[in-house]
Amino acid sequence: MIKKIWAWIQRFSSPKHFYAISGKLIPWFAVPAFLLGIYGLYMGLFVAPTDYQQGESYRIIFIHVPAAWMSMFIYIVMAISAAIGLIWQIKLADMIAAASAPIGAWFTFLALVTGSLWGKPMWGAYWVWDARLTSELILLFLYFGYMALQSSIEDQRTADKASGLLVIVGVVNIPIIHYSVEWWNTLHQGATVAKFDKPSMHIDMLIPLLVMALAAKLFYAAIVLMRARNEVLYRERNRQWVRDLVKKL
Amino acid sequence: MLKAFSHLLARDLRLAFRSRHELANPLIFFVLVVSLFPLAVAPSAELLQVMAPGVIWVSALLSVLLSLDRLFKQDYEDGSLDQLMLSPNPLVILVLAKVCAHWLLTGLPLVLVAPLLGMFLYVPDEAIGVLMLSLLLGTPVLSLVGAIGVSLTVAVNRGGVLLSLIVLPLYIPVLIFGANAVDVASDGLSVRGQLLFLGAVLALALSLAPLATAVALRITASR
Amino acid sequence: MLKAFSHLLARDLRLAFRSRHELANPLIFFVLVVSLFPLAVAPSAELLQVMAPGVIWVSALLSVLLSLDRLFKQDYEDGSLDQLMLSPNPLVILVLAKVCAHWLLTGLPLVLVAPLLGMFLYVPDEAIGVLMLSLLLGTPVLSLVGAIGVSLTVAVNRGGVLLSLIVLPLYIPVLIFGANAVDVASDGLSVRGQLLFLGAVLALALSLAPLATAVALRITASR
Amino acid sequence: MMVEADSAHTIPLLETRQLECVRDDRLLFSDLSFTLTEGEILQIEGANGSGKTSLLRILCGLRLADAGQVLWRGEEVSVVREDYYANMIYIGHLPCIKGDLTTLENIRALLDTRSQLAPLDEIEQVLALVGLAGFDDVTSKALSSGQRRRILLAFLLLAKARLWILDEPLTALDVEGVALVETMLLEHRLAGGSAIFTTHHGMQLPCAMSTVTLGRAGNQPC
Amino acid sequence: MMVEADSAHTIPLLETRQLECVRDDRLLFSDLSFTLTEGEILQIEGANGSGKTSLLRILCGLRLADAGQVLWRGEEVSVVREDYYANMIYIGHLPCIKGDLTTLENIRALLDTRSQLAPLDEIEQVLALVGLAGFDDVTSKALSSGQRRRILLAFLLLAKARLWILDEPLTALDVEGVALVETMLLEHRLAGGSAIFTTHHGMQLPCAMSTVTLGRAGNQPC
Amino acid sequence: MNGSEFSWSEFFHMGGYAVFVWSSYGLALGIVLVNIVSPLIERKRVVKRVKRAIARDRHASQANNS
Ligand code: HEM
Ligand SMILES: Nc1ncnc2c1ncn2[C@@H]1O[C@H](COP(=O)(O)OP(=O)(O)OP(=O)(O)O)[C@@H](O)[C@H]1O
Ligand SMILES: Nc1ncnc2c1ncn2[C@@H]1O[C@H](COP(=O)(O)OP(=O)(O)OP(=O)(O)O)[C@@H](O)[C@H]1O
Ligand SMILES: [Mg+2]
Ligand SMILES: [Mg+2]
Repeated sequence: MIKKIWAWIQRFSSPKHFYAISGKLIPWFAVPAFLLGIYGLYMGLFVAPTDYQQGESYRIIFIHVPAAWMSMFIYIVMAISAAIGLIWQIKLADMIAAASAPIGAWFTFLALVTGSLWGKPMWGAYWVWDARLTSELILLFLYFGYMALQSSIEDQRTADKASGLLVIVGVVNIPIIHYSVEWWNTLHQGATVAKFDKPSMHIDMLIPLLVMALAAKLFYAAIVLMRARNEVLYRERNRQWVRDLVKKL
Repeated sequence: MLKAFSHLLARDLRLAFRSRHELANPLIFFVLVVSLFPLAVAPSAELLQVMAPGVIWVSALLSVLLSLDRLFKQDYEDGSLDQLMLSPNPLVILVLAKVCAHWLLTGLPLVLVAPLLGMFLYVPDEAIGVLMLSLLLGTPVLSLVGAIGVSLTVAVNRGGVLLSLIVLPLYIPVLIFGANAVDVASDGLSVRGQLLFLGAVLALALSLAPLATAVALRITASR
Repeated sequence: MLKAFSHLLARDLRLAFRSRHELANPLIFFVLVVSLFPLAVAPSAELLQVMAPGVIWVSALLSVLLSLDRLFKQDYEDGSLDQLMLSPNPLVILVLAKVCAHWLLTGLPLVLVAPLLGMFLYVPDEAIGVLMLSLLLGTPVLSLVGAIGVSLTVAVNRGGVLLSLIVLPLYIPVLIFGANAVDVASDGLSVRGQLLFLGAVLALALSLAPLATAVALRITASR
Repeated sequence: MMVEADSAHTIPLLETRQLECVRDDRLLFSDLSFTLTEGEILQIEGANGSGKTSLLRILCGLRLADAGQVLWRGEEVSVVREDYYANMIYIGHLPCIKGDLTTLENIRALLDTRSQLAPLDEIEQVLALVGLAGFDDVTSKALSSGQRRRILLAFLLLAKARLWILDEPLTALDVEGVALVETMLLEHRLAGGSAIFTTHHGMQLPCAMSTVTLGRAGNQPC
Repeated sequence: MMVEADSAHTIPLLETRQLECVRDDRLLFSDLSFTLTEGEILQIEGANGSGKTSLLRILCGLRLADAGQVLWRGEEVSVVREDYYANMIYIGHLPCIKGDLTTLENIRALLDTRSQLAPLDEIEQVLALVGLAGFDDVTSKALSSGQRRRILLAFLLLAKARLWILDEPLTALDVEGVALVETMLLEHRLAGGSAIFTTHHGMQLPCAMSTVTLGRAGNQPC
Repeated sequence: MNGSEFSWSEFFHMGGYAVFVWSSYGLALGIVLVNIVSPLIERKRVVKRVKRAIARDRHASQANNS
C-alpha cells in the first residue's frame, strides 16, 4: 500500500508529469482568484461600513492583513517543500520552494508598505520599532537571504539543498512574528504603540477580509505554478521532452 | 570520539595561538566598535547609559559575525575540510569541536571584557553581572548559529556579506533578549524571564545547530 | 593610461555585476546593522533621533570596512595582483581604478539609501540632505584609506580583524565630523565647517592614498 | 590471501555500478562500472577536463553521483561510511596544509582527523624518507610547493590506510619525488594495499596496473 | 639579427649579477650570474625547495634580491620597469583566473592589465589552438584544473611578449598539453623570443637550451 | 454609505485618508501585475535559452559527424 502511494507520488512529482498537469490546473486557480478578488474589493470598498474609530483609513486592512498572512503562509509552504526536497530528494519540491520565494518577498514587501501607510494616520509615524514590524522586516531579509544563497551557488542541486536548509532554520522566525506582540509587551512596559484593540469585528468587515485572504491564496497558487513551470523548463532543458516541447512553441 | 573532539579543539586553539595577534583581534574589534559610539554621538552620560546595553550587544554580535569566517572557510579552501569529512568520526562531533574552539577564542573574551566597557558607558554596577551573564548565554548561540551560516556559504567566494544577510536575521532574537535583559537590570527589575529564554535558546542551538551544520557541510562542500 | 584605468574599472564592475546579489550585499548589511539598534535599545522616537547620526555613520563605516576585503584580497590569492604589478602602466592608476570601482559598488549605494534609514530613525527632514552630503564626501575617504589597510594586510591570512584594527583608527576623524554634521544639522545650525573639513580630507586622501597603497602593495605582495 | 582461495565469492574492495556524472549540462561519464580488488592498482586516465577529479571525489563520497552506486566491500558507501573512511585515504589537488603550523603539527593534525596516533620517532623516520628531514619544525608557509606536497606523502605513509585515492600525486614533485611515489605505491601493493590514482606524467610501475579511461569532456550533451 | 653582427657589444636581453636569496635563514643561492640573449631558452633546474620560484619572482621584480642585480638590456630592472614589463610576461604557480568571469572575459582582463587589445577572432583562434574551443563563454570556476591552465597559455600567446618567464608551465596539463607547450616554446624561439622556465617533468625541446641549476635547499646555512 | 446616497468624490476622498488608502490599493495592484507579468517574461526567456541550446547542440553534433 505504502509502496503504491510512494510510486504514485514519484510519478506525479516527475517534472514532466507536473508540467502537463499544472498547465491544466492554473486556470482553476487563476479564475476564482480573480472573481473573489473583485468580489472582495467590492465588499470591502463599497459595502463594509466605516469604522467608528479609524474612519475610512481602516480599509487598508483588506490589503494589509491578507498580505501579512500570505507572507507567513508562503514561508511555511517553502519550508515544508524544502524539507520534502531534502528528505525525499524530490526535485519538484525544491522547485516549488524556489518559485515561491519571490512571491513571498513581494507579499512581505506589500505588508510592510501598507502597514506603514496605515501606521501614519494611526500612530503618527510611518515606522515604529515594534516587534511585529521588525520581525516582518526580518522575514523580508530571510526571503532575500534564501534568494541570494540560491543564486550564488552554481550547482543547482547544491543550491537547492543549501537554501532549503536555510529556510528550515529560518522557520523559527514565524512564531516570533506571530507572538511577538505579546512578548514585546511583557518586556517593554508602556513602550508599545501597537495594541490592536479589536472590538469583535463587524461581520461586513470580516467577510471581505476573509474573501480577500482566500483570493490571495488562490492567486499565489496560480503564480507559483507558473513559476514552477519555468523552473522545470529551465532545469530539465537537456531532456528530450523539454526540447520537443520547446521546438513546438 | 571524545578524543577526536579534543584533538580538533586543540588543533584549532593551537592554530589561533600560533598567530597571537589574530587571537586578540575579535576582542579589539569589539572594543573599537563600542568606543566608536561615544565619538559619533554627543557623549552625555545619560544618553550613553541608555544606549549602552544595545551598543555593547550589537558590537559583540558584529565581532562574532566578523570572526565567523575562520570557522570553516580556510579549511574549505585548503582542503582540510575534505579531510574532516573523510574522518571515520561523526562529523557532528568535529563540528562541535570547531564551534567550541571558535567560542573560546571569540565569545569568551568578549564576556570577560564586557564589564570594563559597561563601566565606560555608565552601566550601573548592579547590571554588570547581568551583562556578563547574558553574554555568557548568548555568545555561544551566536557561534553555533553562525556555524550554520558559514557552512552554507563556504563554497561561495566573497561570501562575507552574504553570510551576514543569512546569519543576522537569526541573531536578532538573541540580541533583543540579551540587550533587554541588561536594560531591565539597569532599572533594577528582575530579569529571570530573559535569562531563561536565552538559556532555552542555547540548549536548543546546542542540540540542533551542529547537526544542521554537519548536514550543510556535506551539501555545500561537494564541489 | 586612461584606458588602463577604465578597463580595470570595467573589469571590477563586471565582476561585481556577474554575481548580482553580491552587489546588493554591502547595502543590505548597512540596512541590517542600522535596524539592529532600534531592536537593541528601547525604541523611543526621541532616543532614536539622538542616536541616529551616530548609528548611521557607524554602520556605514562598518559596511565599507567589511567590503574592503574584495579590494585586493582575491586578486592577491589568485595571482591577479602579480599581473597588475607587472603591468607596464603605473600601479597608482590601477589602484585608483580599483578603489573607484569599490566606491561605486559600496559607498554610493549607501549614500543613496541613507535618506530612507534616516527617516526610519526619525532624522528631521532638513538634516537628511546633510546626511547624504556627509556620506557622499566621507565614503570615498573610507574606500581610499581602507585600500591602504588592505594592501598592508593582504599577505596575512585571516586578516579580517587585523584589517579593522589598522583601518578603524584612521576612520575616526571622518566618523566624528560626518556624524557631527548630521547632528548639528538636526538642530538647524550651519554645517559648513564640518563639510569643508570632510572635503579637505577627501582631497588629501584622493591624492595620497593611492600612492601609499601602491607602495604598500609592492612591499607586501613579494611572497 | 585466504579470500583468494574461493575467489568465486570474492567481494571486491571497491566497486562502482553505472556511475554517471553531469556537470554544467555536460555528461562527463555514464554507465561507468569497474571493480578494484585488494592489491590492485588502478590508474584513471583522461585528458584535461575529462572528469578524473570529479570521479575520485564521487568515489570518496565527497560528491553525489548523478546516478549509480559506489560499493565498499559490497555495501553502499553512505551506509558503511565509518568503516570505509577508516580504511581509505584521499589526497586531492588541494594542499590540506595550514601555513601557520609546522610540518610536524600539520602531520599530527591530519592524523588526528583520523583518530590515529604516531610516535614521534616514527614520524621523524617517515619525514626523512620523504625528504623533509630537518624541516619538522618549520612553519609550512615557508616551504616550497614541492615540499608541501611531500608533507602529504608523509601523511599517506603514516595513515596506513588500505585504499589510497590520489589525485595527481606527482604535482610539484621533482624527479626524485616522482621516484619516491613510485616506490611507495609498489610497497603499498606488496603489503596488500590498493590504490586509485590519476596523473598526466607517465608513472613507471614495474607491476600490473589496470586503467580506466574517461572520454573527452564536452562532447556528449546529455 | 643585426645585433648579432657585432656580438662583442651585444647587450644581453636579461642579465643577473651576483644574485643572492636568503629565506628564513637559509641561503638558497648566492653569486648567481647568468645572461639570456634574444632567442635563448633557459631552464632553471633544481630539486623541490631549491629556490626556483623565488628566483623567477626576483627576475620579475616581484621580490627583492638579498644582493645582486637584475638587468634588462643592460639597465637595472627597477629603473626601466615600464619597458621591461611591456616586453615580459610572467606566469607563476597561481591561476590568475577569476572563477566568476568567462574564459573570454578572463583573457580580456589579463590583456587589459597590459593595455593590449585583441580582436575577437584572434582570441577564438588561439583558444582553439590551446584546446578550449567552445569554452569561451563558460565561467572559469566550471573548468577543470588543466583547462584553467590552458587559459593562461592562451594569454601567453596573445600577449606576444618578447620574454616569457614560466614557473612550471606543465602543471595539470595532459600529454597533449605538454606537447602544446613544447611547440609554443619552439615557435616563440623561432620568432626571436626568449624564455626562462622551470619544470620537473622532462620537457623535450629539439633545440639548444641553456640550464641554470640551483643547489639543494637547506644545505648551506648562511 | 449605508443609507446616505453614494457619491464618487466622497468615495475617492476616503474621509481624508485618500493618499494612504489609495496608494495601498495601487501598490497592491502593481504588485499583482508584476507577479503576473514576470513569470510570463521569464518563460519567454527560458524558451529562448533552450532554443539556443538546441541550436548549439545541433551545430556541435554536425561538426562531430563531418
Ligand atoms: C509597517 C507596519 C506593519 C507591519 C509590518 C504589520 C505586520 C503585520 C503582520 C505580520 C500581521 C500578521 C500577524 C499574524 O497573523 O500573526 C499583521 C496583522 C494585522 N495588522 Fe499589521 N502591520 C503593520 C501595521 C499595522 C497597522 C498600522 C495596523 C492598524 C492600526 C495594523 C493592523 C493589523 C491587523 C488588524 C492585523 C490582523 C491581526 C490578527 O490577525 O490578529 N497593522 N500585521
Ligand atoms: N614565504 C616563505 N617564507 C620563508 N621561506 C620560504 C617561503 N617560501 C619558500 N621558502 C623557502 O624557500 C625555499 C625555496 O622555495 P621556492 O618556492 O623558491 O622553491 P622551488 O624551487 O620553487 O621549489 P618547488 O620545486 O617545490 O616549487 C624553500 O626551501 C622554502 O623553505
Ligand atoms: N565547479 C564546477 N562546476 C561546473 N562544472 C565543473 C566544475 N568543475 C569542473 N567542471 C567541469 O567538469 C569537467 C571535469 O572536471 P574535472 O576537474 O573532474 O576534470 P579532470 O579530469 O580532473 O581534469 P584535469 O586533468 O584538468 O584536472 C570539466 O570539463 C569542467 O568543465
Ligand atoms: Mg583534476
Ligand atoms: Mg616552485
